[in-house]
Amino acid sequence: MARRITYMQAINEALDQEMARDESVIIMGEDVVGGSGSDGEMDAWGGVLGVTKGLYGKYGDRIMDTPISEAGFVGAAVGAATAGMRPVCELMFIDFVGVCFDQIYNQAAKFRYMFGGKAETPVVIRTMIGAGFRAAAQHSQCLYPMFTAVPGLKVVVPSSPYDVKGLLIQAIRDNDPVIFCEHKVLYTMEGDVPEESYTIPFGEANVVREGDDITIIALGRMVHQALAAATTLAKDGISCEVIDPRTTSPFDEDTILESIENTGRAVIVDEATPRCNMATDISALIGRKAFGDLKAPIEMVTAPHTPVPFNGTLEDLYIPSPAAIEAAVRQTVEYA
Amino acid sequence: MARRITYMQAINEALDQEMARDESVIIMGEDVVGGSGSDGEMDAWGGVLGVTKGLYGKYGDRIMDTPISEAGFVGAAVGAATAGMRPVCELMFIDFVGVCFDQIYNQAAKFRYMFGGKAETPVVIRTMIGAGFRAAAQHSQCLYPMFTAVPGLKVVVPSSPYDVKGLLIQAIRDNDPVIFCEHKVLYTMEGDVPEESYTIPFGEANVVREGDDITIIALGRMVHQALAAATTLAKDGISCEVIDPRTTSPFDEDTILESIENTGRAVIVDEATPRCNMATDISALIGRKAFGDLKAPIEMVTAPHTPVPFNGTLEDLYIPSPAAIEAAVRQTVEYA
Amino acid sequence: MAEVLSVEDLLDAYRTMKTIREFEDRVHVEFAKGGIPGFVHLYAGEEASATGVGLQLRNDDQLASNHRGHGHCIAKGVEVKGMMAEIYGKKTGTCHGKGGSMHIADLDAGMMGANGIVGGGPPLACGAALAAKMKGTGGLAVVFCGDGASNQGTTFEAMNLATVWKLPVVFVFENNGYAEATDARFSVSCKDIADRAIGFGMPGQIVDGHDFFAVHDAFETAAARARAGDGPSLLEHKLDRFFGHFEGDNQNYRPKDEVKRLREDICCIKRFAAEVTNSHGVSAEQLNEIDEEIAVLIDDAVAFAENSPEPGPEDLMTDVYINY
Amino acid sequence: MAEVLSVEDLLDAYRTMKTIREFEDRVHVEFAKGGIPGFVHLYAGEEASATGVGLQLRNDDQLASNHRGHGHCIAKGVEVKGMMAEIYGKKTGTCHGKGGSMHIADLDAGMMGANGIVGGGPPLACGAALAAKMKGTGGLAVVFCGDGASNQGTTFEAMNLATVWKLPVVFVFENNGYAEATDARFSVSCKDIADRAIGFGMPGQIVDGHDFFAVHDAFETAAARARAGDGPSLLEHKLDRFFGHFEGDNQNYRPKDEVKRLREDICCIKRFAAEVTNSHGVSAEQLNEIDEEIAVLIDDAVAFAENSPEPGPEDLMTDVYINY
Ligand SMILES: Cc1ncc(C[n+]2csc(CCOP(=O)(O)OP(=O)(O)O)c2C)c(N)n1
Ligand SMILES: Cc1ncc(C[n+]2csc(CCOP(=O)(O)OP(=O)(O)O)c2C)c(N)n1
Ligand SMILES: [Mg+2]
Ligand SMILES: [Mg+2]
Repeated sequence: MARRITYMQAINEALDQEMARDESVIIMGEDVVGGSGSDGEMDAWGGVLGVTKGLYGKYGDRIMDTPISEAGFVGAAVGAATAGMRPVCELMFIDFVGVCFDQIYNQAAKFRYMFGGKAETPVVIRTMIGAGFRAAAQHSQCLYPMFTAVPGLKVVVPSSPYDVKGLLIQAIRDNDPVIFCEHKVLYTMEGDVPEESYTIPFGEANVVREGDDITIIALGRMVHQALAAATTLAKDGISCEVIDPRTTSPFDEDTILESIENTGRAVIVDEATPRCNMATDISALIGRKAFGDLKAPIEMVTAPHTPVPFNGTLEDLYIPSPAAIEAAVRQTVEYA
Repeated sequence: MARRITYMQAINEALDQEMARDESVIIMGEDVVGGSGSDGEMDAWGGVLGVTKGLYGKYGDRIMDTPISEAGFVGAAVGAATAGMRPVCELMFIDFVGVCFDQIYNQAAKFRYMFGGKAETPVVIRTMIGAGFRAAAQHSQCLYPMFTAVPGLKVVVPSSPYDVKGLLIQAIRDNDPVIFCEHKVLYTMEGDVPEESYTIPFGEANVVREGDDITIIALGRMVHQALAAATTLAKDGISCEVIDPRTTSPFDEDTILESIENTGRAVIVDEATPRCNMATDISALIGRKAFGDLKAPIEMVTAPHTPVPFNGTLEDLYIPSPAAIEAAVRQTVEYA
Repeated sequence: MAEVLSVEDLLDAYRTMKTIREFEDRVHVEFAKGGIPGFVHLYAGEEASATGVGLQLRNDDQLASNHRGHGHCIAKGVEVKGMMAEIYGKKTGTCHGKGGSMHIADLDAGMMGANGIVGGGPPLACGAALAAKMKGTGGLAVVFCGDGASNQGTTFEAMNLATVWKLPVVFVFENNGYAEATDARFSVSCKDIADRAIGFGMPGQIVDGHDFFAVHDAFETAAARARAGDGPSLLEHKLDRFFGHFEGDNQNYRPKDEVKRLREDICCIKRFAAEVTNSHGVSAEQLNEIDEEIAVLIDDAVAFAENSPEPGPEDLMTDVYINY
Repeated sequence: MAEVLSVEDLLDAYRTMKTIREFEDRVHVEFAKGGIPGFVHLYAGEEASATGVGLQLRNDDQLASNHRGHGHCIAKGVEVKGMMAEIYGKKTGTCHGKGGSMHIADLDAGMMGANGIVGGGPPLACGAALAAKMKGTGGLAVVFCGDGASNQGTTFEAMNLATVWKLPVVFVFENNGYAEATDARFSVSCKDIADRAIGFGMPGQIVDGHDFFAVHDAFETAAARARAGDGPSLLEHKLDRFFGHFEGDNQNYRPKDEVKRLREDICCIKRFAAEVTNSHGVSAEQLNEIDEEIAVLIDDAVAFAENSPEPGPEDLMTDVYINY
């Protein structure tokens, strides 16, 4: 039975259902409970924006507050995963990964290969991405390309309440380390979400809107910017296919290449900064594998090569907008 | 007066000349002196492979051993840079950046922007990259794409003794944070290097070999793999232009685009793993800006999407080889 | 022995503490009205800490701060108008609106920056201290960290490095009992943060952070040690914050009325005012005069911020590099 | 009170220590001959440390190691043949030749992995300890760190976390006086690493790491504390390495003859052999027999490694993920 719930509620529900189903699922992170050690309420926060709120009441010590020691507790999640648990570890903002990245890319991601195939590290790292909160340069980044680059990691960038639930359940059941990137601006987005548990497989892109003139590939929040642009463009008779890869690693090449075969044109929208990002990654892929199909250069709509500015006017300019996508699409469609 | 010296000696000479020239240049890192606190010889190591050997004798306390606390001392280098010094900080292997990345991308790289243009952070981080030493998964990576992605950082990947000296002097004089990636396999490479001090500007690619049929873009050690391939291919009448971008950020688009205008074909060689790397970054750029010139898909020759294996046979397969480059070039040239 | 503070010094101290308090109380109000965007962490309640330290800093001494940085900035001499404009995101702000509350910096004033990364500051302060040491200026660096930041690896590394390199740096831990909603009694594994000093070969001291004089004296000793080239020190200021972790925090992890009780019973400014008027030759009128000045100052700052222009599109791509 | 060790236990201990020594001495020789690639860090001289701990570990206890991991592996029960083959990079190696000396792991034996990252192990050990705690197995985790690793932020964070979460984990610092070429007296800011225990709310003890019995007793106490659910401990084993930091190190930072003197005067194996034959009812013949067994074992291991096949192209791209 589907009801309308928010992206945030869908995450909470996925965690809840998996914790109920599997005792080895545990949660850890800063204030994922909140109130530990204090004389006030326990379960005070449920994470900085309240995503895990209520789980402590149900699962007690299986959800654990941590000190502000990301390398310590992310590493502990990794170590617990190799020892038979399925930890879901919250890295509050993806921006903080700089203090704990080693435990992710040198440890979790490499164990299986370095150890000759013998290790299993079923850890999920949930983390917030994205600009739009006036949270400035150190709380607004989209660093998923950095994780996508790392062999051994799987990377998920869910764009809707429905997807976030199914993908998170899949992530928890997956036996490889997964970086799960939640866009903070989407937390309040509502959508139809089945009550029962379900999974969405990794590496299967979602054709969010069908169209014939051009393929727009967009991730996370950018899916909605792309859809907005597509709606406007439709009025001018430009028919956009919008594809959400959902996971950047593994990556569904086929769905995209099929679409390009039909449209011959592509725009890629990525909230990450422009160098070595998903836009370049996907563009290079298309350029190589669909060269003969391409009728126009692939445009990339991304954040600029700058830190995220605090000021709202600047931040709004920083984020790829429907208008910028529209312009890129028009340019691509008009290319002859 | 140029003499033949090694890549390693060229680095040492650059450091020496800049320390002599400018009192504010200081060096710090693990065992960059070696022997600190011990009863044996001081200046025992000069860095793990001896690159800074001898500087302690000349500059004393301006070159400093550190505890194994990369976040601490890289951060100290960054802080000292904002306070008027020009630190050259050695991060022994680029693989270790996971324990100190925050101080680089969230601090050094962002200060100028976050602080409204008021900060200057002239810090150089020298670090070793690359496979080929049988040093396995945590001592062999090519993580420069990760730094290239960060607005505010400049990234240098020198491929020869001549370049490494001129680029390092430039890096030290540059007023922005610079990540300086030395390929460990190149340390023993000899080449002509002027004794006197000189700089090579950032953002100016080097056309290492001229050619008409195809453009090969390669970085660091890969320049030599590409040249080897080009030599073989020349025997079959395939004329390759080989371009070394030298710096990945800033990036010299013009030299590459001009070359493509002439050749219409490109192969990019990158020792980094294939996702979100320099090969995809450059491929996307060419695809966008030289679409009309392209006669064939851009091939990318990279490491596979795996950690670096220890075994020598596997490691040799892991590293993009002249043979693999040759094959990619032939495929591209034959594309019709 | 503690240096005896002149009346002028005491009035300065009062002015600084009161400026911080009024600044923060006003930001709280303006935030609630919707005028201020983003994450804002207020320093009210902790004024004696920044002030007791700041008063002893030279202009060329460097201060590394954290997310709760307004008080540190004011105590280090950063202009209040520019700060307020920055918090509003205006072009006239200290960072031209690009940084915001979490990134106020003023390198000319020796303010190395607030920091959005918990534990970001300690290594940076070591670097500033190293620069002072290398240049032989007799300058020092001070870094303010919370109880939460005391558990970050960067903080520990910085303390070790500071002793190894004998750096003129002072680590001030402002233990306000909470890191976000987590109690320090949970997250800090030892009894007092000061217990960690021995593991890093430096003196450590617990200080009543509500007591300006205690803060002043302890820092005097630490600063003298630093300037003399004898190395770092650790000070643990026990104190309390009067607002939530950030604006919008409902503070349900705190016992009800904790804040009310704190404001009434242990307000560092009330305590200071009582003490200096009782026994240091300062008059209530002098303090009142200062209060009036500050009221104007803060009103002006808000008006300035509100009326200032925003940065525009031309500002988006500048200031990333020095040389492009 | 220390548990009394049976003759069998003592022979086990001897076998383990001697196996480590012979393994390392042989790797040293084979490396010099050119048979072994890469960076190799030998454990010779430190055998009492791994052995005194390892003997008390259950199979389901977990051990996180570092770059100098051979001794820890052997003491945790990893097969010597597979280890040697791994060091040679052969397909029959513990990690199929993909890991090498710095990455030997055997999760079935509770060996979580050597580690190429200094300070990589402590957080991982906390995780293993958390798993044991959650499952209520009474198991524990132990992590071996060097003096150098004692200054890494991850190590500090792990110690704090271990106390906060009351984890069954033991932090063993093998202080061999050097981190690469840097003296611990330079890099460690306190007198003894054990001084850091108080800052993390756990007991800390200095142990003579050349003395098997001292190591054994100290770990017995720490393990009992862990298994009883009372939390972590810190042990500082003072000991020495007999080879350079890695093979190829000319050791010029050490006083001349330091190693020669150590091998003669404070060799933990000589000392152990003397003690157990003197007063624990062990005979010299028993030890000789073990020596002979080990000589064969090591010869066999080298022959096995040399004669084993290398991995081939088909192995390059496998084992990155479990589900592709
Ligand atoms: C590396 C990192 N982890 C987590 C956070 C989120 N965060 C911001 S402030 C804070 C609490 C800090 O507590 P404390 O150091 O005691 O300072 P206080 O807020 O009490 O002044 C946390 C967890 C962060 N900004 N950076
Ligand atoms: C994060 C990191 N920094 C630096 C190194 C390089 N390195 C490898 S071993 C070592 C010294 C370690 O010293 P210690 O912890 O005392 O162990 P020991 O070698 O003495 O057994 C260093 C600096 C590394 N591998 N990882
Ligand atoms: Mg606090
Ligand atoms: Mg050591």
